[in-house]
Amino acid sequence: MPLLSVTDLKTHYKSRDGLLRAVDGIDLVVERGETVGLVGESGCGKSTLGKTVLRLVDPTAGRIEFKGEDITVLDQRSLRGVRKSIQMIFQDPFASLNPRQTIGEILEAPLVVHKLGDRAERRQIIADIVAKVGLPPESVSRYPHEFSGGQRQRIGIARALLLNPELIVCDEPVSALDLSIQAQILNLLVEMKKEFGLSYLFISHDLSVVRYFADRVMVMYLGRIVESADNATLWSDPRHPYTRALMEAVPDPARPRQAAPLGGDLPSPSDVPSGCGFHTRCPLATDQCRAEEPEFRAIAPGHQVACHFSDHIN
Amino acid sequence: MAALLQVDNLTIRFPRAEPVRNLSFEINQGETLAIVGESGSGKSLTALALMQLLPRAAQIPNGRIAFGEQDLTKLNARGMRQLRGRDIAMIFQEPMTSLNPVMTIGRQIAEVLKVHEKLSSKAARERAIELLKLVRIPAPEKRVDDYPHQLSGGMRQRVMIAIAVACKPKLLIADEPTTALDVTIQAQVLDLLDTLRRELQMAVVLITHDLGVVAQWADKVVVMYAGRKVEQALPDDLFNDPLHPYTRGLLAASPRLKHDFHYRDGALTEIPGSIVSAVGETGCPFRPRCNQARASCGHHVPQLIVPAADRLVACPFTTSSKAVPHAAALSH
Amino acid sequence: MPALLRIGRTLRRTLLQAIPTILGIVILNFFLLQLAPGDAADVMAGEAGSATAESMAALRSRFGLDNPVLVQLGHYLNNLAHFSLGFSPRYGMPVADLIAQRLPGTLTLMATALVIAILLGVVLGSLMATFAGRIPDRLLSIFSLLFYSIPSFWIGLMLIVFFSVKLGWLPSGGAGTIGSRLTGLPAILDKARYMVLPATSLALFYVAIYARLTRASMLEVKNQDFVRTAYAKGLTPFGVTARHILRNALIPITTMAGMHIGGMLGGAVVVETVYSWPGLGRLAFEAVMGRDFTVLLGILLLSSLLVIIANAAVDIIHAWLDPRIGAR
Amino acid sequence: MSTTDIGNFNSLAAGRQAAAEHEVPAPSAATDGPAWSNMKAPDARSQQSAAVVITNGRRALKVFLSNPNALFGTAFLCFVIIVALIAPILYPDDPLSMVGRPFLWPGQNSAFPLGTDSLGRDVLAGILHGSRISLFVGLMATALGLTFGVLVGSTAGYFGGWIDDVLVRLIEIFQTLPSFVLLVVLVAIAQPSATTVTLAIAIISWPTVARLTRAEFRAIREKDYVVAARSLGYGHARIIFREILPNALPPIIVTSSVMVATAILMESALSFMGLGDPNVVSWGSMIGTGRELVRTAWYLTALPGLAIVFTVLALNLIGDGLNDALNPRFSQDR
Repeated sequence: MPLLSVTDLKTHYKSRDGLLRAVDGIDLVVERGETVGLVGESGCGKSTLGKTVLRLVDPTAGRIEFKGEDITVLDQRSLRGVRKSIQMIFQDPFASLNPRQTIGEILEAPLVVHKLGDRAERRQIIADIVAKVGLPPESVSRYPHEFSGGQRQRIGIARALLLNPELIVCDEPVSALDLSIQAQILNLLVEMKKEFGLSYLFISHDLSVVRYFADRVMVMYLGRIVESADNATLWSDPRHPYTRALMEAVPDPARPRQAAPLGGDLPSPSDVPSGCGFHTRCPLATDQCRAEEPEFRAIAPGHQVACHFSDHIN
Repeated sequence: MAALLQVDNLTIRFPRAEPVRNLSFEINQGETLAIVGESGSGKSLTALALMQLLPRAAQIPNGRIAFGEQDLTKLNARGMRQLRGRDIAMIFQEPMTSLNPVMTIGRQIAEVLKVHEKLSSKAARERAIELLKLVRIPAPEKRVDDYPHQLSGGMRQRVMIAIAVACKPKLLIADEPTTALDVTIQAQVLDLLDTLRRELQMAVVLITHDLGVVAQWADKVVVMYAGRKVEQALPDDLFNDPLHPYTRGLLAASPRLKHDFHYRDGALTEIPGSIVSAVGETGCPFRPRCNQARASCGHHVPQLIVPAADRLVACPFTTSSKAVPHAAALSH
Repeated sequence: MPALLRIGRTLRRTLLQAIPTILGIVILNFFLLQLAPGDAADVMAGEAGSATAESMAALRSRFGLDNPVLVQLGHYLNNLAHFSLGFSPRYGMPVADLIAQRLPGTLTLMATALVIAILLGVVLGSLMATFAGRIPDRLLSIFSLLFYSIPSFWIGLMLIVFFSVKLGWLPSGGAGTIGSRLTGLPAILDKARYMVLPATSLALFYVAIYARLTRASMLEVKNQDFVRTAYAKGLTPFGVTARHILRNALIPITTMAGMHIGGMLGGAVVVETVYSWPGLGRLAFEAVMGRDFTVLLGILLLSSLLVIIANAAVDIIHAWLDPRIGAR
Repeated sequence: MSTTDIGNFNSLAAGRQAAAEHEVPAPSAATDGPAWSNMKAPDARSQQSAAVVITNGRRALKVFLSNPNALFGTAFLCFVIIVALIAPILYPDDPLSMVGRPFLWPGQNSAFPLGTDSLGRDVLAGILHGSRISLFVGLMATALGLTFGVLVGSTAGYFGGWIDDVLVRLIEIFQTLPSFVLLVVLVAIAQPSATTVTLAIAIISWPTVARLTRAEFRAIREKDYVVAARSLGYGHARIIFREILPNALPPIIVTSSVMVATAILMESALSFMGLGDPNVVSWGSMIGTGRELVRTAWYLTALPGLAIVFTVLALNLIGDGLNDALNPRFSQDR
């Protein structure tokens, strides 16, 4: 049984422009000990997907099974048990810590809420975790604004680890950080994964970070997964034109400059094009793409693509 | 040929700090100079200093910004206004907030033409449509009457570029022009900038934190750390043989530059600590984070030395070599 | 999108939203009327000097005061639907007529005060923002705070003492010279003389509000990225302020101005009392003295309507200023 | 003007101390990340607003205490409070009773330094006793209005949905009714007394607080640290009172000082119109009685008015000082 299994998940919002299909029919599996990378551009719904998995946003349809239990039907009270096991790390280390609480208070609250340990035990747990993420012990009596971005992200990681979760949803955990700090945080996440046997759902817009960090990668476009494969396969043999374009768009010192791989803008998620959502920007689009929605199908074991012409690519 | 812009020993001082110190660089006509650095390196302040748009609290106690015959630091407000938007133009990081939300984009483009070329409203509007076409905005005749909120981020940045190039400036300063944009849009915008640079024979100062962008779009690179220039090189030299320990560390820490390197293969190389540790440092600002620091590094700020042609580095202990372990991962 | 379309949409939305508010206010009004001790019959009986139980009952049934509450609410709503706010026994005329007589006076006073307040406030606020942190700003800040702290009725009385009693320049009360047969410009000037003091008293508080608001709003806008873009184009500081800052800064000011209409009406009540200005405020004061609750509630209801209309007007201005409103 | 570099610039000073303290114990990987980070579009803004929100109490107090206007306001308010407390000791007699010759001008008779009114009542005694009702009504009405407003506003802002719709409708109704007219109607109907005046002022002042609180709650509810709290399974009460409310408080505190000032102005206006508590002397009622004689004995109007002006000014100065201390938005411009 996979740790997390998401089936045909849809999260739609009502917005002023009409129905916003942030997540529009997604299947996703995270196995134990696995890091699944979710890559996409802004507005593709990857953050909403992450929040829906945690039930921070209620899904419109679909199932989210955590260790076999459908958590979409749980009420807030029953969710508490699950909340211990799924945690989240946020993008913005400046917004994700309450500015009016000390680090000690921030870290103690989850233990109090879940009634773990007495005062002394809690203090010990906090001291341990603070040391583990590489912060000095006196940090607990300080306020978030006394820390730098990288340190705050460490605090965020400590908070996520406190309750011994099994799955952590990382929502762009390093994209707000400077390059020299990124490496520190990525290394810490890897270390923690090894130490606690964690699984990650790692959301990012940065392909190179995902390439380093993920075991399996899913590429998202306009609320849907367009390609899913294990890390090595995806990079060596991308089969969706969008995946290819994304890779080519990343400027890389190792290869000469090319023309921009894609023209046009992302369509609005509240006005999704007919047929294949990508057809408005796709260099290969035909009438079939405009009319028919491609099926998300396996082209090799563990490699799925939603494109009519995936066989012609490469 | 004299450089188009020559910055000598530029220092920017705030009441309690000096975020840019003794910075020198020059840029020739038609050239792209990249200034790369992390946040806090002073690169954005440098850009604002070139425009003389620093916040009121900031001073330039010494240094010279020579643009042609003029020293911008000595120019009066009126003289500077005549340069801004006409000879030196700037685009900013935030296309979302850099345009006036209650004015049509056409009028915002026309405004700069009216100020500098004294065009009539009608003529300025015609030119605005042409400029929208130039920056490849589809249906410019219709778009000219749009408000910024009706455009996507990429489009807005194109409008910003249209405003910047409206008077065919000699120098364009682009402060993190694509940081707020998606990667596929980033490629479009950088392409556009480069095409315009060639067509209009502009010099471009490209300020960025993205090493990939630097490698592909710059003719010359200045690496800044904590307000100082630590290295200057041609992009190929910089990426193949970085000299300053900071540059080396950055390249080694970047997952983008390490192909096929996966977390199962080992940890990324870290630069310990952060730029904050440079505050109050007497010697080399990078010393607290440097893995090659020696006692003498704390005594005084290292001078820029010339290790090879077209190169400058502010570290006396560096040697050009492929033997440095960091660099090994890069050459493949 | 053309401004007209934006305005149309905004107006429709505003009016739709106003309906439940009006209903709520009407019902609240009705229950307040029920809560009022005694009723019109009591008052009339009291004024007549003596009344028998029979005549009281007759009065009550004549005014429908003996019906169950819900029936009375029905009557009340029915009356409102016919634009009737009830009958004031005290004045011997329908409340609606009474209010209609007084409304123009109040509206003139408010409009004058509002114009003074906004003009002066925006000018002062712009000055304060321009000199933010320097001496002119500090001085004006203190002054505006002082204006903000002075009760309008008191400054009204002090102005009377100074300008009417001591200097004899301006009349101390009323709306025009009684019995004067002036026409044309002299008539307007005569009215204006009577208007100066009350409008100033009423405006002072709001001058302070708008000045502070303009200052804050302009400083906020000044720090935004597009202002830097404007400077980068080579515009003069004046050009930047006039073309980019002011319009953006006016957006929050209009919102707040809409919220102050109701407050200004309340201020008018007090100021009119001071200057014997023949407006709603005076009427309210007299109604309080006579415990004439029908009139009071009529004023309350009508002034609420006035606020709603004013808000709609503000929304229109807002939509005109800000293209993002009512977009898409 | 805000660029990332400059926006981050303030943190430089803060970072300096942090760095100095950190250098000795932890020079390793555990030391500082950047005090500023180069952020993508939306975050650069949240970073800046975060920098704005962060004010620890001690710093705020320091800013407040270094503001001469605010200190003057505080001192004067303390003075008024002391006066209100000791008025019954200084003038144990009813200030409404006749004690001397009528129409003594201030300074005419040293027994009555501020003179007497048309009925020979001591003006000074009246002003001193008047401070009691002003402060009582001001503080109590604010406390009530604040409590109710915060409750309604936080409920509406936190829960959203239909609860929000209903409560917003209610707030809107109260904000549409011209507040002073409503106040007059309420007091007239309920018969004037200190209690009804207080209640009525509370009734007309809560919507402002509710609106403000709601806006704050709606903004803070979307912040990542609240999302984090939800993801950790915190209950509603904990999120409302521990996570959101402390961060929503600064503007509410600022508003409350202005509310006291407004309540005092309202009370005086009511008393002036003859709708105050008839059994106690108040500044407004003194002006009301003095009004008829304004042509001859204007000091009867001027003196209690000055008492109002200075008290309200003191409160507004405090409000301004609190605003600067707690919301250092424009501190660089000041």
